[in-house]
Amino acid sequence: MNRLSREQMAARVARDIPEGAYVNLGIGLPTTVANFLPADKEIFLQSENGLLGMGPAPAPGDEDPDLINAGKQPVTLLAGGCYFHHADSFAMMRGGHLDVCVLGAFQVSVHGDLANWSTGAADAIPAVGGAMDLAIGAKQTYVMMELLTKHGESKLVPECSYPLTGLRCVSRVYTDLGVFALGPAGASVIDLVDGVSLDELQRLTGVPLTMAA
Amino acid sequence: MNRLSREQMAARVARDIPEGAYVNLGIGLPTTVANFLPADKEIFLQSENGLLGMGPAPAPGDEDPDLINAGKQPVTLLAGGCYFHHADSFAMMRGGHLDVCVLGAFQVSVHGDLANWSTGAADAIPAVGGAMDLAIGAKQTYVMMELLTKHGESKLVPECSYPLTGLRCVSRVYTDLGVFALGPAGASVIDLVDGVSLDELQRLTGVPLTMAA
Amino acid sequence: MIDKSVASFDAAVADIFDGATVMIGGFGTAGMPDELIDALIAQGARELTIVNNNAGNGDTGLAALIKHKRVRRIVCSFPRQADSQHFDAAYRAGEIELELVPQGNLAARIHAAGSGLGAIFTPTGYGTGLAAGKETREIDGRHYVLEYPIHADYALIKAQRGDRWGNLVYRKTARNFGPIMAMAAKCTIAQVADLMALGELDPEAIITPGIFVQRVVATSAMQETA
Amino acid sequence: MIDKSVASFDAAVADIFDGATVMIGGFGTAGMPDELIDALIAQGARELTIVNNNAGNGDTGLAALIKHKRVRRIVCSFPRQADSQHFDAAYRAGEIELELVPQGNLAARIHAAGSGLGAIFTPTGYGTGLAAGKETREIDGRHYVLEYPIHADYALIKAQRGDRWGNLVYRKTARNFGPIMAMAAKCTIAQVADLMALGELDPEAIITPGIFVQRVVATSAMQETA
Repeated sequence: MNRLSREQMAARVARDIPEGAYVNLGIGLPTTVANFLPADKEIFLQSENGLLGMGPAPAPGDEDPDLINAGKQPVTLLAGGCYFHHADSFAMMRGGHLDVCVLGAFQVSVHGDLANWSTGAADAIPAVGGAMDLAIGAKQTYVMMELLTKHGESKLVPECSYPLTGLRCVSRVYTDLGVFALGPAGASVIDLVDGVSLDELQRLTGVPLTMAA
Repeated sequence: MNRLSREQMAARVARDIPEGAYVNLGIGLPTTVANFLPADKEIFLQSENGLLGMGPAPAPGDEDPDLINAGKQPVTLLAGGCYFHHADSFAMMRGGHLDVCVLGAFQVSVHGDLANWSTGAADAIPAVGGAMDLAIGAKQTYVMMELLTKHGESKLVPECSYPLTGLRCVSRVYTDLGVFALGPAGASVIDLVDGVSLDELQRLTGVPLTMAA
Repeated sequence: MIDKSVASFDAAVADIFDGATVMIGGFGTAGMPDELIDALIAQGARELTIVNNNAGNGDTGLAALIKHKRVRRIVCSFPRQADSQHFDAAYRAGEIELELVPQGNLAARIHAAGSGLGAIFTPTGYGTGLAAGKETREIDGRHYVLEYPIHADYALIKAQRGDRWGNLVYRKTARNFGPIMAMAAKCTIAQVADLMALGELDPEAIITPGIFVQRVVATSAMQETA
Repeated sequence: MIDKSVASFDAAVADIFDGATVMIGGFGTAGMPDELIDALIAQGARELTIVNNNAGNGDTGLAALIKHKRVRRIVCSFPRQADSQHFDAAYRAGEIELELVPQGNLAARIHAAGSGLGAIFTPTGYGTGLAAGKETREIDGRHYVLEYPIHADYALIKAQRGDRWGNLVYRKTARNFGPIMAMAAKCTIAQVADLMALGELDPEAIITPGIFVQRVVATSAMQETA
């Protein structure tokens, strides 16, 4: 079965981000979307810890411990970027000022419920960070994940069994096996990966799917 | 009967403001308190329209229409002063960060209720500005007023008949005929003006008064 | 390339529609975006709801908008002033509706809108006529009134310098409501004295990040788009 | 003359009492006031409630405070990290209580405390386990959770430059929680790299006005009180 690589997934997400968009890329896989944003388009990256206009990683040796992203990795600031405090940063999210945020997920329901902060394991130390704010704050919340777990179970589900991050907040899911639009009417398929049919996707996920209009 | 002049009242209020205090002086008579703050003490004046460290009026010709106080008069900024937006300015008040605010009043009740924004006249255009925020925000709200109306009625009253600005918020009243402390137990007299007895004050105000401890 | 600068005041306000809610920056005349308001008057939108601290001074700016009978409703803290004659006349004639809001609640409600809060419990106004009929609650021994956010379709604000990404810095007390109105409006239009090249504004000192600003117009007729 | 500068870190934290609630600035290690925390460890206060975004990294700063068993309770958004071993051990041993708060609610609750609000309706966390048992309300078709302010006895924060009136500016993303924690604590203690003479900080670019800061300590041993 054909699958998109992680780089191909990141490139696919990047293709849907228009010039001028204000975007927050979550920790982990979503962060790699930045590598595929076209250099000739101006897209504004926000980081929850208080910067807008985030640039690429600095050259080795130029790291500044006071200039980091939400994943605590060193970054740079573009000309035209700026700094602000945490209340202002989350006002940007919660107030609906971000156009897009891209998050990873453990599970997403066909109606757009998101579970990405906890597996609910009894002995785990919980940690939520900005996930809940991001999930419900941006105008569009996109999820980027492999469609199946290592055990072959679909992470696109009728209802999430893991603890929820947000209700009815995800509008699109980018996976290695296809791109899905979610909403009150359930899931529809925007992109099929070459060689993967709608029937095959439906069999793999076990959820009702239609092709998006 | 001896009465303090307006200048004497302002000087009397100024005497009770300690060095280092953060102070908001209301529009009108309270503004004149600034003229009597001792030059050798550093006292921080805040203006609701977004400045802290307000200095005196500029020299004629040096007025800047972008540098005004709450009364929309030209002012200056001291070295060490700063500017901020309206939400931050009122967070300073509402959050209890100001030590003292001084306001004028139509009426104050012996328990500290304040009426200073409206006479309740049916045909008046109402306007409240920052009065309600100031009244309840500062650690200490002082009122500065003449004790009697032009018709000889006491403005220190058992209960306010004018529309309220704030409940139980005034701790002290500076008048031309004496200085009063207010609280749950009612009004007590801190200062008598020379030649005005407690009995005389009680007769003029019609409210029960004791000497403050 | 993203360039939020607009070549003229007329173009900047062209799509403001009849019945829109428009926040207008300024405390008295400090920070009032006179040129944008003049363009709005020329544009002709009517039945506006205006959010401002005051209700106009003299004959210019917001006062002129009221004089031209474009305002159906005004939300403000301090309408009555020595030179608020145009508002006073319209109000007495019953042509304009007034929602009077304590100044700090006005700021907090605008800020709440920009921050995505659904409502806030504020102590200001508790027990007064301006809280009549509103929900109240005692929390930790203090009394609060429940107040709701104030959103707007447009904000017209005045800043000192801006750039093509919409970053803004202000001048002295003309800052006042600008930064929070920019957060609370769907479309924020800023007039600036100077349009700077990208990167010329100190990133540590930008007061309004460009995300909150949709259009920038330079007052200088000689403006160059950076 | 008002001089909020304090000659030593030890003197700055001397009165922090057992059981105090202490906000500590920083996002990870950016903005963490290590020297103030070291002084607090040396000072010996115990049973502290700590408010921070994280729960310590590595062996320094907040992690060291936890390692020394001074923390009874922590309010944070993201305790679990690759190098949060001291928190992890204390948590698993049942020695430390955790209140987990979504990061934006943490910021908003701190800001609400500093701003004198009694409570706020926030959309974050609605329908999730972190809102379990909390009051909710639908407002204009959206669901919100009622959250209460987080106040503190002390805030320990790190800034880049300060002056004797307590005005502060920060450096890059080390700003993070500093400005809002300064607003929410009864006593805010800021460590700064440089103590400037009064008036040297640009009044347009001061991020934390001195009213929110009670003590300033310069990291430089050569500090001069301006």
